[in-house]
Amino acid sequence: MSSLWEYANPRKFMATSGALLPWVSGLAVLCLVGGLFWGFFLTPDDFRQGSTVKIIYLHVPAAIMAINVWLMMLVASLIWLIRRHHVSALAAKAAAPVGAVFTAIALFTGAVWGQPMWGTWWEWDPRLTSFLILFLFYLGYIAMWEAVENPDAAADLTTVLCLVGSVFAVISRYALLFWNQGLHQGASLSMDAEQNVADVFWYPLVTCIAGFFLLFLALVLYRTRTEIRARRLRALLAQERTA
Amino acid sequence: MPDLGRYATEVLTAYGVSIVALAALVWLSVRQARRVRRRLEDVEARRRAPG
Amino acid sequence: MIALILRDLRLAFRAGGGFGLALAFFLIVVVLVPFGVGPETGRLSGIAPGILWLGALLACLLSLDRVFQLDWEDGSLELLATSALPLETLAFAKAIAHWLTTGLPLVVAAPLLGVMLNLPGPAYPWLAASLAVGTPGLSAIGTFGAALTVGIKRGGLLLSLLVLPLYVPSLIFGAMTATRAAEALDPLPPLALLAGLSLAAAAAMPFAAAGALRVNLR
Amino acid sequence: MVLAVMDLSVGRGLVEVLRGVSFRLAPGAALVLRGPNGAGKTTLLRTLAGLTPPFAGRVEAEPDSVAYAGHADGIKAQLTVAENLDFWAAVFGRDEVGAAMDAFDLRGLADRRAGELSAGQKRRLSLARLLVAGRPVWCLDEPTVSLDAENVARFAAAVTAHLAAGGAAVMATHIELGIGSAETLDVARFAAPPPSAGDPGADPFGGDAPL
Repeated sequence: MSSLWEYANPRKFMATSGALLPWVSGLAVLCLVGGLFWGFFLTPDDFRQGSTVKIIYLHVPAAIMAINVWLMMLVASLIWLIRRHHVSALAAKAAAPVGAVFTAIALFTGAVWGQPMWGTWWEWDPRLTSFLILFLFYLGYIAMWEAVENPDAAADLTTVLCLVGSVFAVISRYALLFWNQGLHQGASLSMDAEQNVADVFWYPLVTCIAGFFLLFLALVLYRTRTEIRARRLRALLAQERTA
Repeated sequence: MPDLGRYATEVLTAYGVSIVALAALVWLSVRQARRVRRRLEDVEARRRAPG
Repeated sequence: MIALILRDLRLAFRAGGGFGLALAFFLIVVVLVPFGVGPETGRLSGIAPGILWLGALLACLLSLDRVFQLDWEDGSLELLATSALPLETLAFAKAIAHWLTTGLPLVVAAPLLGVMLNLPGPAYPWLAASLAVGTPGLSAIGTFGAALTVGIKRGGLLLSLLVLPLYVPSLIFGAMTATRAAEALDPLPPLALLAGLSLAAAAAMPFAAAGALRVNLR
Repeated sequence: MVLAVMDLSVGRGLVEVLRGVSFRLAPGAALVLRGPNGAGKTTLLRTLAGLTPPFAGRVEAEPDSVAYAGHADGIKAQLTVAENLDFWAAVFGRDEVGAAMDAFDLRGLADRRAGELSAGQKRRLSLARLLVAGRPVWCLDEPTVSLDAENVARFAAAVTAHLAAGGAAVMATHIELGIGSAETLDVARFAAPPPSAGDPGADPFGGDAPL
């Protein structure tokens, strides 16, 4: 065990991730099923929001992970940029669809929650709109990977895109606050879990957040393994053509 | 089944769609993984075979 | 760098150069809006700043895929890359040329089209100012998008997908400047933010664009 | 020495094409690259010009000393011949285009739009740019494509003059130019062997052992 960078070696990564994957997946299923079951069946309704409060067990973890997946892609892209570790670039590629689905879930549950609370399916609230823009960034990022033939060039181009996109995501966030002060402000409607959610909702929520995180980890490991195999397949086919 | 009151449709839709989306993501990942793995095994076998 | 800008301007004005296409597109978008939302002048004047900004933004987007694609197809881009001109300067010059051929005409045309949408009187100078300040930012950001997608077959659609989310802050600040002026509120804060955004984009984007070009040329 | 290449490995995309290429060009020297299609002549020239990064090895040349001419002419159809040359002169920081026009007999075409030129005339315009660029090392990829015998002779004369003035040239070409001092390099000799695990620049996913 010499250094963390050892895991950037494809073979080493395959061995380690293969050993980890069953545990991570098992734990993810346990936390996710347990947390959602707990939240859905065993918690009371909120006195103002009624049963819609149960949506937070999906909405809040998905929203937290939507942002964190992008941050993980940013870090992985930077590692590729600085140290040229191929596995890092492939992990960023593998994470993007997961992040896009999480963002879509956060958006959808947010809209469904908003319907009874605000009386409209879609409210151009700054926070919800930021997630819409984040979703567009995910789509652009995925499309960029698909469009470029050479995998190293694709990794470089998506890295630049991810860097620029991150800066613009932050700028957009503040531009949107400026644009519309938002409906998320009322305390009892707030989605800020830490401040406003009682313990009885808090524990299942934390379990669900852990579940979403572990699911993300499992999916990224699994999908990165696929991407590594796809790269090897590509390399071998290229060798067969030149031989 | 807990009593969801008058928001039953909203809550059930949110859970239903989210779970379907996660399941679809997992299913697509698994399908793609299997496909790539099978093709890679074919090529590796071809490499090991003499000639 | 000046030579490059002059050449791009000359190419744009020659037959088939595409100068005026963006302007015509802008005109058509603005003319189509009343067909969609109805002819009441009150409603039109309320949404006029947004429509004009959105039209300008789409017109800007329309001409972006020509920024590097033509030079890439005929080999000029490779030759420029081997010249003493740094790719950063090249990207900056391209952004300036794009603004001169697309953004500047839009700035001039927007107040005229504002009349058709019944834009309130006090908003005219602020609309022109916001476009004058904002469109260079759009050109700089768009040049980066064009650099990312140069060499990709049918990259135009991808270019739109990549660039449009990046245009969100400019659109918000730009349209808000004109809207606030129309509503007799202080339009200066969003205009200042827009100016900051454009300056930052003009300063930083050529480097990102040059990085993308370097990858696409190898 | 205007160009020195040391143990250079070059490739297209992720595939290494040539390995261990080494040569040195003194002022006045010319090197003709030969080899079948796809052997890697274009890739080598692009690497020498600094467009494609090498897999391994070094290219040593003065900064901004290489002029590259590829398959594409880099000519704007809407501009006249003179405008095209003036533009490239400005890009390379020079203002003299008359000599280049004379060398490739373009005076009569100066005010024609480049889009109206024949393929051979376009090629002459593209080669005239080399003189306009005024750089000591020429890297030329099939420079004589679509030139007739008379213009091939003009091109050979331009190269000879360039060499006599202390320049150097690397050319991929199939025809005999009749430049006395030119040496020939068969790139097929340097064809990269099938990749194995320890190669520098080899695809890290292409090793022998399965994953």
